[in-house]
Amino acid sequence: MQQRLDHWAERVSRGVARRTSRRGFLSAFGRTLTGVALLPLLPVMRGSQALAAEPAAKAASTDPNACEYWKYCAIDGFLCGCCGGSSSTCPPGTQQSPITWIGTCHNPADGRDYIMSYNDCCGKTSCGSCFCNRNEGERPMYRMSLNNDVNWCMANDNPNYHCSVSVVLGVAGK
Amino acid sequence: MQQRLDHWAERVSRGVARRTSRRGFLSAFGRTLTGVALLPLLPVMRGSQALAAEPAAKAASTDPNACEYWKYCAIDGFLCGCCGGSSSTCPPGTQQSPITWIGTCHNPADGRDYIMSYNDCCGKTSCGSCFCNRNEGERPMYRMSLNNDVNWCMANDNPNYHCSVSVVLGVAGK
Amino acid sequence: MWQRATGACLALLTAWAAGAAVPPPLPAEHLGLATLPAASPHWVWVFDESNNNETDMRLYLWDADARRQLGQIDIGFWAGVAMSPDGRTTAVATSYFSRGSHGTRTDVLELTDNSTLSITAEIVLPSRHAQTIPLHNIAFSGDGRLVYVTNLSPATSYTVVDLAKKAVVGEVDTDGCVLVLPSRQRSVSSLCETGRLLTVQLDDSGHESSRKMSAPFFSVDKDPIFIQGVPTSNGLLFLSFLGDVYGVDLSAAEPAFAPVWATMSAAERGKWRPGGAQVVALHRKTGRLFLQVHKGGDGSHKVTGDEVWVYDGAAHRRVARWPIDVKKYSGVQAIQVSQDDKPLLFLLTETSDLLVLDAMTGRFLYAEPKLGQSSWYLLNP
Amino acid sequence: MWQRATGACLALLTAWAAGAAVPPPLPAEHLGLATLPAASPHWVWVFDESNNNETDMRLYLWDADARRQLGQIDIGFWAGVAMSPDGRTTAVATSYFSRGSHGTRTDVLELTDNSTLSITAEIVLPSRHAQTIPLHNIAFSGDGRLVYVTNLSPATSYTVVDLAKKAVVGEVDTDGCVLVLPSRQRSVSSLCETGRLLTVQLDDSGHESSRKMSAPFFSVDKDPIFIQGVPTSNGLLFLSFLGDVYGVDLSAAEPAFAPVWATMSAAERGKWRPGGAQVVALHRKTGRLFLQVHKGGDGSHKVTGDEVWVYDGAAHRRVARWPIDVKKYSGVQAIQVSQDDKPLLFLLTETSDLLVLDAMTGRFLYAEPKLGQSSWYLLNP
Repeated sequence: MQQRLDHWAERVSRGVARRTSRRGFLSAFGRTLTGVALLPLLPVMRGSQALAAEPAAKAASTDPNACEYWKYCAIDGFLCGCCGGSSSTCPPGTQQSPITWIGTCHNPADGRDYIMSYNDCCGKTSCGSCFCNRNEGERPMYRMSLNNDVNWCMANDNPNYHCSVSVVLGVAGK
Repeated sequence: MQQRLDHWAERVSRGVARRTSRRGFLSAFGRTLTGVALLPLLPVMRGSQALAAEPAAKAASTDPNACEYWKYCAIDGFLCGCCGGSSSTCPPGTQQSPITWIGTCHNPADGRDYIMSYNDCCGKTSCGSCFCNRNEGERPMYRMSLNNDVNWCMANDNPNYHCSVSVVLGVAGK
Repeated sequence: MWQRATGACLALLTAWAAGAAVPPPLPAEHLGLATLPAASPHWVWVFDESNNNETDMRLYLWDADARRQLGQIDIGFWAGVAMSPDGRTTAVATSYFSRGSHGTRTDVLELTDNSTLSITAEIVLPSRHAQTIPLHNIAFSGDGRLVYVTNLSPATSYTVVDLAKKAVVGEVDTDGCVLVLPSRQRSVSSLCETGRLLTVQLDDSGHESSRKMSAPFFSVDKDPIFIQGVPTSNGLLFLSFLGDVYGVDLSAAEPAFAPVWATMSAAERGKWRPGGAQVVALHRKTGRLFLQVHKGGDGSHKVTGDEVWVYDGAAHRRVARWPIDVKKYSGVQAIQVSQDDKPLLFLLTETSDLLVLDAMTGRFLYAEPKLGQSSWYLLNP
Repeated sequence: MWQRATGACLALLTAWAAGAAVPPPLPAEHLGLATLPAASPHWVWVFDESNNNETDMRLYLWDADARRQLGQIDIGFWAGVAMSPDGRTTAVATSYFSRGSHGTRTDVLELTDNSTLSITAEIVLPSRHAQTIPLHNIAFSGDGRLVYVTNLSPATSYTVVDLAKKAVVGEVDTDGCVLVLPSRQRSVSSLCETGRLLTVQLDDSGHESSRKMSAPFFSVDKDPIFIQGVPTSNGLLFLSFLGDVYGVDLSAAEPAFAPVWATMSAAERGKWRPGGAQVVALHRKTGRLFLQVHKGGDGSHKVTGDEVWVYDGAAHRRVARWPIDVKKYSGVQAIQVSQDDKPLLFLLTETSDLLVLDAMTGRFLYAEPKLGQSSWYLLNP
C-alpha cells in the first residue's frame, strides 16, 4: 500500500517535474503530494474533511454512475463511468492527468474514510454526461491541492477536459 | 426595385466570382441568382412555394423575434434579432454572408407574397438563442439555392455561423 | 468529528456483534485507461451537431446491449463522417480554426482507429469541404483505399484522398451535382438539381476516367427525394417527400432505377409524411423498411415523426404502425436499424433521447435520455 | 395555389370594399450590420462557461433596459476576462488548439473593442495561463496600460503584458500564491494558502521592483474566504464560507485589513451560508451588500442560493431578505449590481436564467430565460 502510494507520488512528481521546476510549484503543490505519500501526516486534510459529514444519507448510493456514490464526495465534472470509462478508469482515447486534487470520502459500507485522488481524463472535449459537483472538503484555489475549480488537465500535452474519476489511494489516518 | 435587386444580384455574383470560377457554381447557383434578378420569370420557385400555404395561422405573428413571424417561412437557424441584430441586420462584430438561400413568404398584413433572402451572419460561433426551423418551399441540397441545410457562411473569410436574417427582396410575381 | 468517529465505530461494532469478521479496507485503486470490447452489431454511433456550439460537434459510441456509452470522437465544425468498409476506421472531414471560432481555417481528414478511439492520421484538405448535414458528404471507396470528400464553396466538387499515400490525389468537378454516393470499386454518384444522377468512374490513381449523366429518375418540382440514401443489396434506396420509394441499382457501370412504389395509401398521401433529419432505415436481410412519419403538409419535411411505419419492402405493404411517446421523449429526428439477426431499431429524438426498440416486434426496450446536445443523426457501420 | 391566390385577392378586395387605399408593397430591405448604442450602466456581461462544450465559452452583452442581447464575444477555452478601466476594451486570456480539441496549444490575449465587438489585437502568451473559473485570473493595471494574466502549470505566476507595446514584458513568480488583484498604478496582490496576501510592486517597465507578504488575514482551515473580491472604494471585500466580511484596503503601499464583521447571526451561522459561483455584490455609493444564501452545512459552498440577503455595509446589519422563486428559475449561481443611482440587481441561475430586480426595493422586474448553456458569472464594468 505504502509502496504503491509512493510509486504514485513519484510518478506524479516526475510527471510534474518534467514540466516545471519553479519554486511556486514546490511550495504550493509539492508539499501536499509529499503529504499524500505519508498518510499518517495529513492533519490539514483530515481536519477540513472532518466537517463534511452531513450528506451521509446521500452518500449511500452504490451506483458508481450516480453523483451520490460515496467516492465522489469532492468531484466536479462529468463522471467517466458515463463516458466510456469507470469510476477509476479513463475512457478510450483519452489521457489520464498526472496531477490531481485530493479528497477524503467516507465509505458507508465499511465505515472507513478513504483518501481519494480526483484525476481528470484529458484530450477530448467535455463528455457532457453525468455532471456531478460535490464539495466535501473542497477548498478555494489558494488551497490548490484541495481545489476542484481548476482544469487538472492543465499539465497534459492535450489539456482538454473530458471527464473525472475518483481513485482510492488508501485509508485516511488510522 | 428592379434596379435594387439587380444591384443585389450583381453584388452577390461578384462576391462569389471572387472566390470561384467553376462551372459547377455557374450551373447550379448562378442560374437561380439570375432568376432572382428577373422576378417575373420564377416559375419553379413560385411553384414550389405555392404549396406551402398551410401554416397561415402560425405565420400571423407580428413579433420579429418569434419563429412564427411571416418573414421566417424558410429560415433554419438562430434569429439575429435575439443576438444583437434584427430580422434584417447582423449583430455587431459579425459579417454578412454574400451568398444566400431564397424563399417566398406570404405577408398576411397585405396579402402579398415576397421573395426573401435568408442571409447568415458569420464570424462568431452559434448565437444559441431563438432557434427557428421552418421549411416552406425549402428543398434538399441538390436544389442549392432553396436549401437551408448548408452553412451559408461557407464563402466568408470566417465561415463560423452565428445567426440568420430574412431580408425582403421584393414582391413575388405580380 | 466525534459523530463521524462514533458512526464508524458503531458500524464496526455492529459487524463484530453479528459475528462477522471486520472487513479489510478497500485496496488502493490504480488509475486506468478503459479499452473497448470487441465490436458488436448493436453498437451505434450518435452524431451530435452541437447546434449551439458548432465548433464542437462529436460522435458518441453507444453499446445498445450494455446500455452504456463506450467513448467519443471529437469531430470539429460541420463534420462529415464515414466508416471504412471493414468497420475499423472512422474518417472525419472537418474544418478547424487557429483561434477557435476565428483565425486561419484548416480543413482536414482525420482517421480514428475504432478499437482505441485515437486519431491515427491527418491529411490536410483543400479548405472547401461541404459544411452541411452529415449525410453522404464523405465516403470510402468499395475497397476502402480512397476517401471522397464533398466540396461546396459554393462550387461543387469532391476531393479524392488516397489513404495508402495519405495524400490528396485529385478533385472531381461535379457540375453542380452534390454529395458522394460510392459504388463498386471506384464509382461515385452525385445528385443533380435536374433529378438525374451523375456517375463518375475513377481510375486506380483516383482520377476521373469517365462520367455519365442518367435520365431524370424523380421529379424535383413535384415530389423531391430526401438526400438520405439507404444501402440496399445492390445500391441505394431514396424516399420522396410524399413517401414514394426510389430504388437505385448501382451494381453495374450505369445506374438502373427500380419501379417506384408508394408507402402511403391514396388517403394518407400528402397528409401523413416522412420527416425529420434521417427519415428511413432498411433491414437488408428481411427487407423490412422503417419510416418515421407525422401528419403535416408541404414544408413539413423536417417535422419530427411521432410514429414508425414498418413495411415489407418486397411486398410493398405496411405491416405495422408503432406510435412513439413523443410527449415523453419528443419527436423522432433520426432512425436506424442494426443489420444482424436480432435487429434493434434506434430512434433519436429532438431532445437527443436515444430510444431502443426490438426491430421485429416494436417492443420498447429502453430510452437513454439526453445523449448529447442536438444528436440528430445515427451511424451504424 | 388557387386557394392562395384567392386569399390574396380577398384581402385586397376587403381592403377596397372598406374604402381603404390598397397599401403599397413593402419596400426591399437592405442587409445591414447593427451598431451598438452608447454604453449604459445597465449593460451586463454574462459569462457562459459552456460546460458541455468548453472550447466554446462566450460572453453575451445584455442591455437590461432594452431587455435584449446586444452581442457576443467568443472567448475560447477556460478564458479569463477583464474590462479596461475606461470600459472601452475587453481583454480575454484564453487557449486555442490548432485542431479544435487537439493539436498545438496557443495561449493568447485578445483585445475586443467594446463599441464594435470586434477583435482589435492579439498578443501571444506563454502557454500556461490559468484554466479556471473566471474570477481575478486576469486584470488591467490602474492606468489601463498593463494586463496581468494568471499562470498555472501548476507552478503559479503571472504574465505581464504591455498594451502599448502589444507584447509580453515579464513574468512574476508568486511563490504558490494565486490570482491577480490589481491596485494603485502598478501593484498586484495574490491570495496565498497561508491566508496571507502577497503584494508585488511593478515598475513602469512591468518588472517586479519589490514584494511584501502580509500577515494572515483569515483562517484557511477554520473559515476560508471565497476568492471573489468585490471592489470597494479603497480596495476589495471578501466573504468567508460562514459569511464573515473581510475588507482589504489596497490604497497604500501595504494592504490594511478592516475589522471583520459577520453577516450571519449566531443562530444563523453555519446553518445559512453564502454559496454558488459568484456569491456577493456591493453597491458602492449606498454601501449596500447583497449575498445569495441557502441553508446548508460545510461542503455546501457551491450550492446555489434561494434567497438574497441585503445588508447596510456601514452599519453591518441586514435590511432585507428577498426570497427567489427557485422552483421556477432554479437556484442562484451569480449576483451582480449596477453602480448607478437607480441600480439593478442581476441574478444568474443554475439554468442560466437572468433575473433582473430593482436593487433598492427588491422588486422583480423580469427574467430572461436560458441566456446561454451554463452562464454562471456576471461582469458589470
